[in-house]
Amino acid sequence: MTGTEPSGSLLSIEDLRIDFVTDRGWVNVLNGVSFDIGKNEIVVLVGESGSGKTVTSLSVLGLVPRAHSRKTSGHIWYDGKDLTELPIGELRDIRGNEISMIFQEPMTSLNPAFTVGDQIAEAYRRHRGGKKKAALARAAEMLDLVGIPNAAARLRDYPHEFSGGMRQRAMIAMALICEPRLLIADEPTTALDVTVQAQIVELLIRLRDETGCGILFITHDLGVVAELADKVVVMYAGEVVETSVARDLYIQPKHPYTEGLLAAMPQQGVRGEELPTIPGRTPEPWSMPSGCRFGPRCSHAVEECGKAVIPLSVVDNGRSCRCCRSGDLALGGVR
Amino acid sequence: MTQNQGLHSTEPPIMTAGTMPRPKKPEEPAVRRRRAGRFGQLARRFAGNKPALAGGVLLFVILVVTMGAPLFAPYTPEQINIADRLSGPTPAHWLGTDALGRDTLSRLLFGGQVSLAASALSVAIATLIGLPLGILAGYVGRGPDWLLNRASDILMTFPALVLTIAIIAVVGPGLTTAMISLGIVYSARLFRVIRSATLVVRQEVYIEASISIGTPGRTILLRRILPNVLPPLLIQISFLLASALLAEVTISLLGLGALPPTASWGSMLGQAFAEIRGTPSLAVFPGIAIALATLSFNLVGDGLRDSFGRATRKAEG
Amino acid sequence: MLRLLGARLLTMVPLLLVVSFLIYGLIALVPGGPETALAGSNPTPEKLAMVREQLGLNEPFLVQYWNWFSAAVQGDLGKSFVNGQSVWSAIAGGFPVTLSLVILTLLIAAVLGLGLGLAAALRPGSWIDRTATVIASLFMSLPYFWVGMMLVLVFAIDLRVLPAIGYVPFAQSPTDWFLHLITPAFALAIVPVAVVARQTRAAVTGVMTEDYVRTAEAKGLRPVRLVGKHVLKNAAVPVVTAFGVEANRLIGATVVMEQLFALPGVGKLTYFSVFSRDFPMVQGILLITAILIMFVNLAVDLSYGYFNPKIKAT
Amino acid sequence: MSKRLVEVRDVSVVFHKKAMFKKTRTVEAVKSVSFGIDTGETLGLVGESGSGKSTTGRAVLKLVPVASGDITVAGQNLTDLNGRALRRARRRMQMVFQDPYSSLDPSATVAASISEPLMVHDHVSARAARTRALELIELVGLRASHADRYPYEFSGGQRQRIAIARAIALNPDFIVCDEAVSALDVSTQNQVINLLERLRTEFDLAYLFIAHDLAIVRHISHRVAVMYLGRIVESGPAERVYNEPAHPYTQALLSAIPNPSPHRRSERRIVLAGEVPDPARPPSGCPFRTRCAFAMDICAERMPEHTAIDGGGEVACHLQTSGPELSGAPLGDLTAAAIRPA
Repeated sequence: MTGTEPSGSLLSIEDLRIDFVTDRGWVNVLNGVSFDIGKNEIVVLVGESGSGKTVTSLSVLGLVPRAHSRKTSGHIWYDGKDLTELPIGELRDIRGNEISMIFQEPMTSLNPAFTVGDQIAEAYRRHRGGKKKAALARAAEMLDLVGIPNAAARLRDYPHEFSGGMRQRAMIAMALICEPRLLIADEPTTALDVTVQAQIVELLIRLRDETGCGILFITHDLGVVAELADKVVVMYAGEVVETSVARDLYIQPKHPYTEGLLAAMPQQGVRGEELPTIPGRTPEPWSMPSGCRFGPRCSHAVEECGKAVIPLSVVDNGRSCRCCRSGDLALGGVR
Repeated sequence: MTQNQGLHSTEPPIMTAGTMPRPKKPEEPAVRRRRAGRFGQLARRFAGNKPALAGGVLLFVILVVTMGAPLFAPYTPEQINIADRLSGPTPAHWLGTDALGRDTLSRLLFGGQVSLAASALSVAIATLIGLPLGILAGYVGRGPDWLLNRASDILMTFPALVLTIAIIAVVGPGLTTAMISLGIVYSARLFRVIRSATLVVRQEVYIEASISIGTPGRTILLRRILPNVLPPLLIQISFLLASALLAEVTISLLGLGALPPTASWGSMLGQAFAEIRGTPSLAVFPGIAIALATLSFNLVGDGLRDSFGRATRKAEG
Repeated sequence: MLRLLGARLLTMVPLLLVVSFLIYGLIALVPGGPETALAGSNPTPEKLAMVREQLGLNEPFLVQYWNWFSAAVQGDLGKSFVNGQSVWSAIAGGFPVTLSLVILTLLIAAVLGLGLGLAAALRPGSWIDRTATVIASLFMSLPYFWVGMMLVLVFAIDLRVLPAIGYVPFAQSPTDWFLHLITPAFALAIVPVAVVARQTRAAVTGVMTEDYVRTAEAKGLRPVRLVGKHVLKNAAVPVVTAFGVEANRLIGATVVMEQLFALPGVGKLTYFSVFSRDFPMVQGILLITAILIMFVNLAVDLSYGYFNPKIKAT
Repeated sequence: MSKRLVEVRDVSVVFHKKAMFKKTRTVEAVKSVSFGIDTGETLGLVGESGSGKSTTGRAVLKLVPVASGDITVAGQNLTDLNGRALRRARRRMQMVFQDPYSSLDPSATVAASISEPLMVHDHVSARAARTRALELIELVGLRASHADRYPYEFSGGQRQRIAIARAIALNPDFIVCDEAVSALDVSTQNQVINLLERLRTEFDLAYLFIAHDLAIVRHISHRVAVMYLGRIVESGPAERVYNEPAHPYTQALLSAIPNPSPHRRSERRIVLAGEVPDPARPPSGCPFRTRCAFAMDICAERMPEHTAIDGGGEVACHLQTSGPELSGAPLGDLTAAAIRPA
């Protein structure tokens, strides 16, 4: 298993707070997000709509639009540098080179006006330079690596000539062409069919083993990642509510929200019985409840939960949890 | 925004430069807003948009002063006064007089009636033809769609102005004929907008839902399609009004539309050009009037477009 | 690409047939018949009959049309009612003037419109964006012929730095050619500038929010390449469409502009022919205009295939 | 109970895609599909994109033209119904669509949307329709005060409740749920599933529940049919299909269900190579053969027949019928040896 000593970590997000400007003025969308990603480690960031997981992943590479957002505190440490304070030029040298990213919708994430080969090679030429021909040869190798048959010929295809699964493979090839140390995958399998989803997950595990890059995998589905994750970070309403080594989290969650998410997976339901639900819905950023943000939906809530702000505290064995009752609750994991 | 997301998307749309994180609407909006509805919401957004509001107010003022010309105009538009001819602005004639000594202000107010009514006429004709045919083509598809599309192709092979002038060559000059033919030419443009809006609406799942309920086609057209193609229709109408006004002015300027002694903004400009060396004010004021009226139509159109939001803009194609 | 071009040219043939038929059919609608235009102000029935005979109007309509159309295909558009000049040579004589005016106008529209739109799109919400939006709104609303008059008033009459009216061929003196055309071209360009600027701004800001632009950003591309490559090619389709629509509209607007500025182009010829009820000339002009516009539309359509390979595929 | 309500026999749906200057492409989206649903029963229809499951759901309601085959709902044969007669028949069968953001008219209030079927079929007064709409709104767990709001004011889960209220307004016998919960968050998804289950038992409804998420289908279906490239390849009681899948494709699909339990990490997962072929150019013979680990010569030659199997249901696979050395051998014993991880 993986140790996540700060010294050994590849990327370290520390107390990140981000606000967005909306019709209602500035609202807080990330509230003190902290976690580490170790070298060669797969960290899974889980949350439902509005949890802030995508904003977190985008902020690593500074892809949250600056005009409409502001950071009110926090750091993202990488290689001794704070990515949030790095001049944009230096950040661009890191993007797609040392840290790269793939996205949820393979259908729209490739530019329809250029060939697949051109777009993969472009990342390589941007960071490694050289002739276009050499970059294209390298792109063909990458397509082959991600399992696209007849790679050299398919370089000349346009994205619309690729199927969904192949486009996601092409995105992965593009992301890995400069041998990054960290790959951020934002819901890379959500838009794909189950069998293709399985292929992509297998591919990512294989590539991690072969290239040794760390992976930050963002998802809303705890099921997809059970066999992939080294560490799981659960987010709710802009906050990290629980971090844990994967196995422990599934067997014994510490936060009631994690427990609810695990129980809500349909695989967990008992036929003929009602499926467990979490009542209510995620609060909007402009109407956050005071105290624990999950409090109003929590079946274990006590009076104290509505009062003070609950900190993310270490519970045991490198796990942390944002719940004032984490000491006295015994929650159920997967069966 | 939300409907642009993929089927399984559970995260708000991603932001790149230029987009704003759009919050979902709250579950419990203020109590008084309940009955406001979609058009109430539109009105609120429109009123919150300063340029649009300014355009609306300007349009209102222009309509009031031109339609109330008999009340506001100091003279009748055809009253000749050779003694005072070609005077610049004076206390008696605030905006000066023309070559026959007629009062420019009075002619502007009455001429505005003529020009605005003419543009309204051609847009009304365009709507009467383009709206039903556009919905028909978009909803029924197949044969009628093919035929109507070819017909609009043919109409669109000519610049609107050239075709209108050619029709005038055949049937003779006159504002009404000119505006009717212009209306027919514009109907092709409106047809296209309505047709593509209908195509977009027809693909919507709620239309399929109505079909699956067993709702008759007529009811679907009236209750589901028509209300949802209104936004692009209104937007297009305000822009067409601006174009039609300009076309009226052009045709009258060329002496093919409003004929003397009737004042219209176009005929006034046409006569002014001959005197531009001596009395430039004759050309300046009608031009400003035309520009203000066009501006008000355009601002209202832009305001509607912004208020109806992104989904509508897509439907406009 | 060539196959597509050929196919598109083929579809133009039936359209052209229908359009030409309608153009010729227009004269059948003339009250009293087209012969009234040629027979003088108080024609005797004998005179009218004679003119009918001369013009071949006693033939069945379809035969008349076919005679006209087959001659037109061979480059013979008939003779003017007014001065007996060949319609074809009259149009050919005015064509360079009109073409000069249209091209100069489109150039101004391209440079100013694209520049303004792009500057606004790259800094949405900034003062550049707000200024550009205001300029575009104003330009959209100014009547172009009035702007022409005002420019003449200021630059030709008051300041005397530009010639007021008239035309000098390019071959004779490029400088004078330019000086005579710049005022009408600029006046004609204000609406296209506004339209192109708005389309460019809308298209570029739209493309900037696309997922693939974020992908390109995540690759570490610098802004020049990001916009110059990934954004512009995708934003081009609506902008090119706007150019096509404006080119179409411009051809109409030249009628007024050439009249105001005494430019001996096809626009002025159109105006004169309409006024003098010179039907063969009107027909010829309409036919040539329709063909020109079909080619402009074709060029616009073909460019879509280049800018968006997906369109080509379907 | 257990009265046959819906009978679908040999239904095919063919789409023609026209393109200028190109041959018209013919896609047989659904190929002689047959199934039945009893009163009060849920049939789960699963498959990946391009499998034709949604088209099948629409074909049953005759929302797409049916090329051949017979559809009977509640004793009425829909096959030759058209126009007014078809519209009338639709009061007994309704549909809930996938995307809650587009299945409600944005310009109509919630009450107006829900009353649409009442006004159309029962010609009730506006007032009576409203009273009924208010009842329905509360029945699906919303508040009557929501009636005059517009869809944009609601979350995805709430919109899906409104769509369900509209579907049950006329007390139908049968509802097609087309991916009705797949656009929702995990916790909301379960709320809607529970609502559907409650309504089913309360009103003795039958569902055709179309989904790509096998875990959900398992939870709510009595019987399951698996589609691949326009054909049903396996069907049967849910327990049998999930515990003893007979078709290699069903096995692969089931093994691809994300497994949340870290205890079972060691379990073999079948990762299918490649993707679903283009429906316009399906492979010869068995449609699955191009991705099947057991494909034999005969698979390329003939489409396998539907054969009844032990434990209930049918499967269309040569392994079950004419697989030479396999005949009679249960497929389960083979998997461990024969399946290679990709």
